[in-house]
Amino acid sequence: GCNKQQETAQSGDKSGKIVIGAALPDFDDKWLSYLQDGMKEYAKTQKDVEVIYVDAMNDANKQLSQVENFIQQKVDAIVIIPVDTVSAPQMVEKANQANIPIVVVNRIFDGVDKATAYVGSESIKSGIMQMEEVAKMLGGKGNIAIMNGQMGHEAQIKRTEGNKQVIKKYPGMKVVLEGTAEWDRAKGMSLMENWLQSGKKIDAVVANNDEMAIGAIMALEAAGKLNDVIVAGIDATPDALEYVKQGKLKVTVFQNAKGQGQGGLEVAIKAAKGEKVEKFNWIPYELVTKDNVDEYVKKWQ
Amino acid sequence: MSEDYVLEMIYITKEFPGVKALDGVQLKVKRGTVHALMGENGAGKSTLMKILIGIYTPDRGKIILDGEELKVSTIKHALDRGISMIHQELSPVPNMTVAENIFLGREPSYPFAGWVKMKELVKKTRQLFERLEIDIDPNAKMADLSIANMQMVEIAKAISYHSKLIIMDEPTSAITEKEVHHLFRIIRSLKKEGVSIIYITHKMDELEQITDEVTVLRDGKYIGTKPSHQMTRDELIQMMVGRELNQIFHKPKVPIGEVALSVQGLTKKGKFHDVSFEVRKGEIVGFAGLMGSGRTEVLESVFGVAKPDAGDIYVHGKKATIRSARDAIRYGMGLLTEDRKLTGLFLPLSVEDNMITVTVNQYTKAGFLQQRKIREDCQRLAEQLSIKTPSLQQLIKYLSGGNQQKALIARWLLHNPDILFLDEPTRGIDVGAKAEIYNLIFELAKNGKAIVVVSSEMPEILGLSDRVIVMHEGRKMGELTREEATQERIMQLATGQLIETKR
Amino acid sequence: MESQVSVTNKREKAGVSSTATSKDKLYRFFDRYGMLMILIGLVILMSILSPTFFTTGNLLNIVRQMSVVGIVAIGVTIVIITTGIDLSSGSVIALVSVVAASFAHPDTYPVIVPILIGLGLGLLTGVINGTIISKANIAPFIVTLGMMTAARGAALLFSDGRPIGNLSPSFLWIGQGDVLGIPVPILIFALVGVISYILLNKTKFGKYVYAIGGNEQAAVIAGVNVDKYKIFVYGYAGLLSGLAGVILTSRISSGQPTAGMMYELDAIAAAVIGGTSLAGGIGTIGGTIVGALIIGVMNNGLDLLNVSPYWQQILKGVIITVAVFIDSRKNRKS
Amino acid sequence: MESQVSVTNKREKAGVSSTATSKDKLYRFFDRYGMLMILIGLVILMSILSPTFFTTGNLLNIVRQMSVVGIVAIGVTIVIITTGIDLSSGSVIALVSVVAASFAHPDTYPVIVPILIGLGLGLLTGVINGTIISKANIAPFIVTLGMMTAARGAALLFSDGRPIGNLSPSFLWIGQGDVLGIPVPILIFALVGVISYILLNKTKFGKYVYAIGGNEQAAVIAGVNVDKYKIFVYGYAGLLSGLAGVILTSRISSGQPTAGMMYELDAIAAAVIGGTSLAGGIGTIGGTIVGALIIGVMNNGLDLLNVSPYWQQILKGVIITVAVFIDSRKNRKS
Ligand SMILES: Nc1ncnc2c1ncn2[C@@H]1O[C@H](COP(=O)(O)OP(=O)(O)OP(=O)(O)O)[C@@H](O)[C@H]1O
Ligand SMILES: Nc1ncnc2c1ncn2[C@@H]1O[C@H](COP(=O)(O)OP(=O)(O)OP(=O)(O)O)[C@@H](O)[C@H]1O
Ligand SMILES: [Mg+2]
Ligand SMILES: [Mg+2]
Repeated sequence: GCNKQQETAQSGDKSGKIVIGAALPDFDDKWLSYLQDGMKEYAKTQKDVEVIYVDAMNDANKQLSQVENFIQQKVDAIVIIPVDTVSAPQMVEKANQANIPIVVVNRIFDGVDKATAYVGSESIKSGIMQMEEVAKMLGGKGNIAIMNGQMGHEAQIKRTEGNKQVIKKYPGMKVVLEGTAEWDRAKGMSLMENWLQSGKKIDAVVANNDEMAIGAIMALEAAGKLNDVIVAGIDATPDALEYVKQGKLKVTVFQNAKGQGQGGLEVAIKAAKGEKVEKFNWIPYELVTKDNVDEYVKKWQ
Repeated sequence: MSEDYVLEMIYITKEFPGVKALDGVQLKVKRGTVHALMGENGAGKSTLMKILIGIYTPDRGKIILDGEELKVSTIKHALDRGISMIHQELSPVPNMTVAENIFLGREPSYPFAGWVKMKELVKKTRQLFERLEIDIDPNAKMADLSIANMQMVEIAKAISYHSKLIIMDEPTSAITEKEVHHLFRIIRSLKKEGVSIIYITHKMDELEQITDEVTVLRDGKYIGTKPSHQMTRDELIQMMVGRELNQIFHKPKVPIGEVALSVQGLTKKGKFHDVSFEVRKGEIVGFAGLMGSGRTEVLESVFGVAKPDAGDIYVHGKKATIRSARDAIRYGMGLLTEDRKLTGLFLPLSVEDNMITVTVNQYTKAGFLQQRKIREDCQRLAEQLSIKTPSLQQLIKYLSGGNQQKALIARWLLHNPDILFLDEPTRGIDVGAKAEIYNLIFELAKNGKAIVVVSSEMPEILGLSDRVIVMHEGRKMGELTREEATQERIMQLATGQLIETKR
Repeated sequence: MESQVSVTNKREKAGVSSTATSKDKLYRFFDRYGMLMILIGLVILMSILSPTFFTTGNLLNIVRQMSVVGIVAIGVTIVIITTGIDLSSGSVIALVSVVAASFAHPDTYPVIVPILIGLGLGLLTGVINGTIISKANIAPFIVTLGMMTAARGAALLFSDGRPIGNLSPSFLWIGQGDVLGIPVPILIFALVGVISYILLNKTKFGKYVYAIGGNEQAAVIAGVNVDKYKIFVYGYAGLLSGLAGVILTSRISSGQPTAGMMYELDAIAAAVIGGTSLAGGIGTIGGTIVGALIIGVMNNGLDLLNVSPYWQQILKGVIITVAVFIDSRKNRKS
Repeated sequence: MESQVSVTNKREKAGVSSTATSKDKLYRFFDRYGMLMILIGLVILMSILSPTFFTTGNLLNIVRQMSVVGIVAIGVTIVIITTGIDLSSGSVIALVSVVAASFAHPDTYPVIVPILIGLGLGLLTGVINGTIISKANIAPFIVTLGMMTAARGAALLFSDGRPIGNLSPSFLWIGQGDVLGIPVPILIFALVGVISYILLNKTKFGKYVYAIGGNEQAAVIAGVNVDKYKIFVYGYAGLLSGLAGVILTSRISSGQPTAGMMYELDAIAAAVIGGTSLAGGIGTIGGTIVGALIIGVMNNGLDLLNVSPYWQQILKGVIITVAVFIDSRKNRKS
């Protein structure tokens, strides 16, 4: 809402209200919007807590500016999902210097222990988990096509890295195609269409997220080749679960978005109140296949 | 080679795609003389000069300057070798000052980082203007100047190079009698200093007044060179157009009809004040005045392009509300503007597309254009006005200035307006074409059109008009009948020395 | 007087008639079809490099993939001819995508409803652009940049940042169906091409578009209702963005608030590669289609050749520049 | 003749010099400082809405945040004055960022090395842009679009898509240090502003920039080496992008191949909001700085007010358009 401006204008004052600054990397990202939901739902249950959400649009510089703005505003605590993990330590340090608790969520990095707490898991694990399952389905051999998200994004780098670590372990598996579809379903579809035209034999398409995987599924379906190719995604979005249910998307990885959002905010509020908090709050990844999909469909409801 | 030639251009040939602009042309200019270069529109005069100044490279030919062969590669090179040029098309940088425009490319500066000495720049400009007796503020923005003043700046600029050879490509097409005299005074003093001048013009009388020799081109070919005083006007025209051309002004008697347009008390603050006039069917009314006297603004205000503060307009006796050019066109008016490049031409488009803009909705049937009809009508008009172009699909930017002007006249002729305003209709048009355009104007009058001509050329005003309205500083100073109108009376009114009592 | 006219006439004939030599003709041919030659060259090159490139399936594939951007590019071309620019296309696609999708669930409205809503919404954004640009006289760059930001925000707001799925089969046919083996998006693209060609070349609208781009002031004096036609032009571009949004939504079976990112740049690039001048007054529909196909062939070919994503970007930048460079040779003055 | 001259004199004086009434003066003041007024208005508005807005800390904050885009915008302004455009700035920032960072690890090279490499690389991309634009005579839009794509690809390739961290403290000082309480980026921004102001207003270079933009033909006719100056202009813009890249890298303590995304649009918007005309010939450094600050105040203020990001986008689109609209009123002719 826009007409909240009047109240929020008092964000900096000490009216007993706890103000939390939430620095998110990208509001356009679906998975992150579920994470934000988790925070919002939890915030509703709390009295006298106000959360300010800002969007860095995947720009580390912008995120730094926003953290600086929070510090200017003297918020009571900061929750940050870093745009990238290399520039993050600096933001943590800035918050530390200003004596404002800072909770890092979802993306881990060296030096995260300088932050007040960490909530989440390790990105690379999702790529490993996803690829291990695909390798299992393929019997340890086959031609893999990797569909990258926007090149240079934290999740793209770590997930693909995880994929490749696994592939290296299996001599029978190799990456025959690799391209980027920039997290986008339409682009994933076009990329898959082009790959299909290349005539290369593909046994599995491993995508950095579900949207691209769905695009690949649609292209494969239109070409009548979905049965020959295993498609794997990450995120377990509601859309994707539907495809898992239908047996089209063979693998996805659930990362508890709401859980991370809620956990992050919870820890931040505690820290703001001066209570003691755990340094590492692990929220593990969970593998989703047709066998256990119903369980996850329920989670979104 | 006893003669002392400052410049010899020999066997210059230049071809553009589809056009052989110059075909073995020669030009020899004696030191300290004014050498006229004459020819019809599209004869190749400007092209020859652009070769000399380094804008185009010739396909063939040789240029000898001061006895040395000149291989011009860039304009800067030509400027450095002592050649400067007043270009046919004004080329101001609108947002810079007069002084900056004049010294563009050679600003006085400190060696460090090219730091411009602004004070000196202005001072030098002021000195230049003082020497040439030009009265323009060096600090004025170029865009704020009238066309005539811009032309004076261009003239001053060309002279400021202290060149031994100055090319003047139609320098008087945008200025009035007064400035022309001024220019001639400048030319005479330059001659005394030993400067040679190549002078291009379409105005015959200027030839006798200022030039020493004439070279004539026709269709890109060299026709001949002669001392000016040995050349009769008829002979010159014969050389230019390849045939005889008699009696340029042969104004036929046309019955004058009822009032077609009546303008009452038109006022635009700071521009013109309380201007009233009438134009009748079959009548040609001339507007005379010095530069900036407000004639153009009056036309633009009547035509809905500029917004007047007060005044009424009546068309065929009925009060007309004209808020835009569209309204004016609906009332059966047409306006040929004075600055064809700025407000007339669609440079990237074809000749045909330039001609049909006003009338295109008349060529629409069921939403589609009747292309054959368009082509036929345009072809007919192109022939009638002898527009010289390889085809109607040629882009208009490749036409010579005069032919561009004719295409714009064709635009309005297609519209067939009842009331036609012509602002400097023959600016830059050759004698032959001028005669054709005059005949056309007479023809229009004969067909009962009401015509207003604004012109800074005295012979044109005197030759065309049934009635002459003279303006001075935004006020109508008087109205003269064809019989009353003489050059002297018009000048007296135009300079404000005489005020006629209102009738 | 009589004799004069006849003389003039003769002279005129000499001037107007065909001085065109065969060299000239070759020159004109290249002038007109230079980019097409480059496209053909690119196709030949790709066919040599990749054996699967030159197959009916793949060629249809390329055109289908380009049809969304191609449709947008056609609208953008007309805008650019008037010396304008439209940066909002991609965001409008996203806004249309989520709104149309929300009316396209099975068993709710007939399929025409989301289509008309999509087209109408696109048209509306275009008309808003055009009205502000012409009436308030603000640079098109700024106005459409504003719309780009605002429409993206609206799309995210409307959908709460989430894709909208579960679309009816009849709606999905638009992007996924085919008629006699030819995909529907290609047919729509072709139809838009033909209609736009006619608009631009056979109607007064087209003449006015070129006139406004050629010299706006002159167009005003020639009685062209410049404001009205500008609103038309931006409206048409918006309408085509709306159409592109509907096709895209149907193609990917969901309304996406993040759809169409950067499409405006691809569309403008297609137009400019196809010979449209950003200075206005110059541009053709055929050229733009060729430009779009060049981009499509490049994307597809680089994917087929499995060029790494990093190198793809570098090569795309180079290829576009080189193509325009080769093409620009023809305009060189001696 | 005498009397005539004096008559002209009078008119000329009347036309040009002091007819300025107090109304005129007000008009001129607004003409010059309209956008500044809007900026001040915006600051006042934000100060009322948010008590923390108008504090030294926050104001320094805004300027520091805008300094990267502001520096780029200054280069872009000069490019736009020549009727050009530079879309490559953001990607050049990214390329410079990763390359400079890789030379800025502690205990490797002295700090001057990554700085000079960054500046040199920026300059190089600019010179390439300028050379292709002027010598091959290709539209700046296409050339810099090509560079935008290519430089981003190169940045990703160089860094293998990963951020490059572990930078030396002396390098970090550029983006994070301060002198007498004023952050270094602000000082650099100010310095660039002053130097560019001098270049544009006091030197031949500046005169030629305006002349090329105002009427390229006139510059050619006057013998100005237009090609050379265009290469200078794009080179300078590239140099400033390089500088911005170095500052950014230092500020976020890492070289980022994804840095600078869309900065070119922000930079162009800052220039245009600040009164630079995309038609060329018009624009000032001061105006652009005001334009950049308006964007900065808007970003900061909307974040402070906790406006939801979706609404932020919509509001930004509207604010930019409205600001330019208000400012454009002053140019209205009666
Ligand atoms: N850049 C060009 N491309 C193609 N044709 C051209 C070009 N410049 C000039 N021409 C053609 O060359 C011929 C000579 O033109 P030029 O401008 O030299 O004529 P001109 O004698 O100066 O005429 P005017 O008196 O009308 O100024 C014309 O037919 C013109 O159309
Ligand atoms: N240097 C100048 N600065 C500002 N305004 C000027 C200047 N010169 C002319 N004007 C304005 O522009 C108008 C120009 O007059 P207009 O063009 O209507 O005159 P004209 O009689 O047609 O003269 P011209 O033959 O120069 O076209 C004048 O009314 C004057 O107010
Ligand atoms: Mg000429
Ligand atoms: Mg006039």
